[in-house]
Amino acid sequence: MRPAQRVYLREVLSGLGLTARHFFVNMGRHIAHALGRRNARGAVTIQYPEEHRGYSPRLRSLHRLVRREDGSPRCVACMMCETVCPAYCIYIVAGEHPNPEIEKVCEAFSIDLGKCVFCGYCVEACPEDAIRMDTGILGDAPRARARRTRREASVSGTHPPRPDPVACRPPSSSPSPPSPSPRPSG
Amino acid sequence: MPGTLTDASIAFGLVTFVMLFVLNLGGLMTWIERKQAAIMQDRIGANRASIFGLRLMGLFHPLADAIKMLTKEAFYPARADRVLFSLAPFVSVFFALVAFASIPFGDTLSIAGREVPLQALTFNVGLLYVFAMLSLGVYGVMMAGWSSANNFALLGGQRAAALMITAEVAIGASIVGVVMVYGSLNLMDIVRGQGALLGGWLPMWGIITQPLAFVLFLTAGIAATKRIPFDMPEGESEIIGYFVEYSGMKFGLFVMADFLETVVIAGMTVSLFLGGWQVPYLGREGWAFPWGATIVLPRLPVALLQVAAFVFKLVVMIWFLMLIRWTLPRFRYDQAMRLGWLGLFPLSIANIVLTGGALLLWGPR
Amino acid sequence: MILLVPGSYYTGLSAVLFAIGVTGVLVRRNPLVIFMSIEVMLNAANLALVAFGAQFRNADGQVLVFFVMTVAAAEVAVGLAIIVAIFRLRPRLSVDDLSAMRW
Amino acid sequence: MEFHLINHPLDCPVCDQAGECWLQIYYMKHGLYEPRMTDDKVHKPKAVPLGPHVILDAERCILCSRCVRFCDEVTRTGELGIFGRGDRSEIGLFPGTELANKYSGNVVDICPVGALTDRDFRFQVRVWYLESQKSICPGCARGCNIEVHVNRRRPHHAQGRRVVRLKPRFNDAVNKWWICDEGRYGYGFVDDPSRLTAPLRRVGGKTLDVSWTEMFTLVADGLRRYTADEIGVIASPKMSNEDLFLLERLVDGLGVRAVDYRVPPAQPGDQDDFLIRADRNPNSRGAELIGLGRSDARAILNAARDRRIKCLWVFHHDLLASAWPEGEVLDALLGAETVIFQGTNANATSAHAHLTLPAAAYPEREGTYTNFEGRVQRFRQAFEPLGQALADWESLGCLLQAVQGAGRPSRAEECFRALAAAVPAYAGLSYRSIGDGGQMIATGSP
Amino acid sequence: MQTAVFFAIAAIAVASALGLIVRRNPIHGALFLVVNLGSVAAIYLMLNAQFLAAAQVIIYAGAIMVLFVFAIMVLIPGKEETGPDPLRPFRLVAIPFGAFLLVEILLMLVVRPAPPREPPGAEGGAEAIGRLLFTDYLFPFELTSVLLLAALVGVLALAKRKA
Repeated sequence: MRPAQRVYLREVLSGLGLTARHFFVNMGRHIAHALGRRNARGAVTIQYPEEHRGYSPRLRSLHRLVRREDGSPRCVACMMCETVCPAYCIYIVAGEHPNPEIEKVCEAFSIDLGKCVFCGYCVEACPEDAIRMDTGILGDAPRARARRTRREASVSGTHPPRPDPVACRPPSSSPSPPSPSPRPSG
Repeated sequence: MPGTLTDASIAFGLVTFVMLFVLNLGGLMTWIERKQAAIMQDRIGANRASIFGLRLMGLFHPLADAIKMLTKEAFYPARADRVLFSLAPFVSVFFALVAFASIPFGDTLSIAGREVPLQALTFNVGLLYVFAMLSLGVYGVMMAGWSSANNFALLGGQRAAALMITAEVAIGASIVGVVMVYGSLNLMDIVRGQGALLGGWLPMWGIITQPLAFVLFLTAGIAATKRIPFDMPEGESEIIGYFVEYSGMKFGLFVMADFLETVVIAGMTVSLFLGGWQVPYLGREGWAFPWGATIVLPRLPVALLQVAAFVFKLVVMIWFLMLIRWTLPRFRYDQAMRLGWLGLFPLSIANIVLTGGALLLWGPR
Repeated sequence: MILLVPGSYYTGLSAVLFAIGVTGVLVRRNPLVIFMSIEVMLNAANLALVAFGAQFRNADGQVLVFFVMTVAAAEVAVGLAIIVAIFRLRPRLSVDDLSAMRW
Repeated sequence: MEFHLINHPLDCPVCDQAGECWLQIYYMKHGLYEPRMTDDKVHKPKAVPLGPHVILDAERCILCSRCVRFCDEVTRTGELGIFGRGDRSEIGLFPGTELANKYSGNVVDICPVGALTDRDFRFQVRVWYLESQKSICPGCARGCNIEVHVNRRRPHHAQGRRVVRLKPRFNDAVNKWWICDEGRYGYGFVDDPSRLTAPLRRVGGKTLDVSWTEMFTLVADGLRRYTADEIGVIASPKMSNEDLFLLERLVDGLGVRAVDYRVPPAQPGDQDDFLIRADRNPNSRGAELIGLGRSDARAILNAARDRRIKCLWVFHHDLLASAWPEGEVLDALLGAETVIFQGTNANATSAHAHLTLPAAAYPEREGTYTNFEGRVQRFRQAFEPLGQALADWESLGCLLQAVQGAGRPSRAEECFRALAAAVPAYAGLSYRSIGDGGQMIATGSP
Repeated sequence: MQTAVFFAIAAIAVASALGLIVRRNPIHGALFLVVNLGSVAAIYLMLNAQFLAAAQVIIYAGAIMVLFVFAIMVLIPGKEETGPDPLRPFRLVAIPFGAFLLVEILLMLVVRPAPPREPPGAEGGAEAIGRLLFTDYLFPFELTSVLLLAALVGVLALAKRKA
């Protein structure tokens, strides 16, 4: 180490200069902002509940259950997604289909979005391509989302749901959340 | 005895003024610290506390902090020495608070027919007084560290003690130069001495006559207040320190003491090196600029200007201390000790020798 | 400042403090406490010096006190170093155990 | 392998056998993952009910004919056969029959693929969510060795049942590979809503929840309040050896003479020469050996009717559903000053009890049963008891402590050790020597 | 007024000195001693010895006692004065002895009364002491520095671990 470095004073001063410059520049911007120049930002902070950072167009955060041509869900209640789910947020109740060719259907399929980590494993695990993740925003406002952590991204089967022990029955009226980019399900 | 009564009320007024000024400044410093750090780091800083939707740039956060601390549980560790444990934060705050008393914030002012020096405590060894009070602050820390019955707290207390001794030796040695130049231990005299002009145009502030002492004093002063970069006694990433076991308002008092000590160090620096309440070229009768122009002012505006100058300098100094606090990383303990004993102390001694030589060559006598 | 309190009060206080210091030295076993009691005695002496100095309008007493303080500082430094060095090696903190130098 | 898979549907995710399917295992091991067969698969009937318990999926069948042989050789009922030829062959019922024999569930176990599935278990839980524990069927005096399959991690499956199925466990000396359907589907009471979950006290018309500590003092005070002759105990052969032994100690210490365990069922059970025994209780032999048959249960009830017995303590039995006239029993229950009921589920008798002590069901605890031949077999705990229910030996141990100040056993094994030391028939037995297969008691003892 | 203040401070001084020798815990003792030193400093102030008061606080309370407290903290855990004291009777003799000493000194003070008051003369500030220190007492002053140096070297020698 050079003796000049050991004294440390020059480094201290240059560091102070750097932080002081930041201080004054940001202070100026804050003042300009307060005086009405809206595009002057003294901070990179996003004031979260009031401001939002836009979601990436590549974000896949909205679960969607795919349907067959006749409108029934493709899910066969194989529980692969439930098994692979690292957050234990998928709840499926299986039931029998009157058509022996189809045999097994899900009577209730719910995802606890409060627990979901959006890893996408369920999409990969599904052998029937019955679950996908789409672009879209989870909840309109985060506070609203916090209030109903159990928002169901679910579909009711063709059967009327039978009473099940866990309160994860799908809303029988709204069959599926509106998916922003409707794709041909096939 | 109306005279005594006037004296008493003047003294009471001065003490109250200083007390309120220092306390409020100390309280505000939590806000200053947050906001300044935020602005330096491209952030906005705490601004969420609101009263009826009114946020005022986060000015209510100190209030919210106080409410939180006052309503927290008063916790005592199982094997703690309860008396010392409760006493420690008060000792810390007390000495930090009284230290400011002897720092002058203005020239004399004539009130009710007498010349009143604008300082809470007129004391002819005022400098030593401030110094002594600062050095007593260490007892609060050591009591806290010892009475918590916690090894980390004890270690923090010991580190604090060692650090403060180190820093005080350096402070003591570095202010000797200033004392030699201005020839007094009375802070009022020292400040008054800085009003003289060097070569007819340069105000004879301590920073000009004693530049080395200024750097040494500032460094040692920061060390004495245990603030970053000298916060090993409370280094939160390693030992947390003497107040590990404290919670609620007792903890708050330690933080408060920290801020108050910062104010005191800033006040000392301003008084010793930045001309105190002096405004350049402003004398008792008004401005007398070196190029001959004069502006005559009555006594009261002059005194107010001087007080304003002192407050302004103090605030700038606090800003500067904060800047240091948010710029430099923490020293390692041995580095701080090395700096204190092998850096600051010998340099202070050298400064004394240099000053002595300079005074012999160009001195007044 | 005029002395409003009779000088003998100060010397009396000094005497009391000195006696307490002596008692402390004799009664206590902990060398650190004994040391501190000695400090009390030194202080009492200092107080007497300052009081006499004030009585005789003379700063010499204060200079003497200044020297005493310096000596006390040196004494404490050395003494504490000795005590720490000894009691690093011993389980108990008592002057009665320090008989190694008796013969 | 390839031939097997020509017509076998590749719907493992849907198939209930997935996870315990031999075809799947071999496929994953030797797998020919790219099928060379391009023709369409032959479609056969799916989801055909064969009987009350079994459903057939002919597509998945690999025609191993194990089920046919089972019906021919083990049950000798012969309902099943293979019909059709070539790749159209399929398993089927002979006309006019259905697979309704008493052992029909076993064909599901022996089916290597998912062709035969269990109606009770079908689509309830995926098998990889299950845990299993060795146990003993409490359905009759045979004491068939079983495995209890438990679903603990996915409570929303199988309607929240914890026990989702029972599987036979091989024991050459007792049940070979089989169990009867009655035993196989007899686990319903474990997760039934009628389970008792908290100690209850009935005062007047009101039922109060009390804590176990309060309950123990209440029972102990109750027992102490009466003389030995005023107390009647009807133990149950559904209790394990450990429970019965502690009860015997308690009763012995109090000097109670009116103790019995025999309560005849309303309908006498049928019996065959294969597994099923008429005695539908797992531990009658144990109760007899430990010596709880001191008196006659009917006589105890009569004494209660005559107000000679004032404190009646009933274990598990529903006396009102027994072979005895309902009026007499009711009279006895109403006549006794204090009726204590201890059992797993609420029933008509427990409704008359003043003090109700919830007991843990057999998968919730461990213990031993002695079957009709005198074989001591061990069952183990598969999961925690429901609510505050305690195993009988635990609550009896606490009562022993409360009444007699004796030390309380902390494990079932401790009780059994004391039992082996005290009762000659059990001499030399220990949990270790019983192991998984059971051990006969010392011969020559009563 | 001044007398009342004097008695208040004197009471604090005596009480804290007693606290030092009575309290078993040396940390408490040390803190009592700090209080004692502080009150003595206050008395210096009353005697118009402002420089000494400040020096007393800085040197005694600020440095020496910190050293004490430091040493106690390092040494003390589990080493308080506990257990039976074999020399207890001898120690208790010290109390009457101390009392006797007190009486003796006070008697001397009474026998030799204080001289009459004179008008205020020399100032107790730093200037007077400095003047004396660097003129009449220059040699002792330099000697003190030698003493401090010797102490410094000695302490270092004691504190340094054997190599």
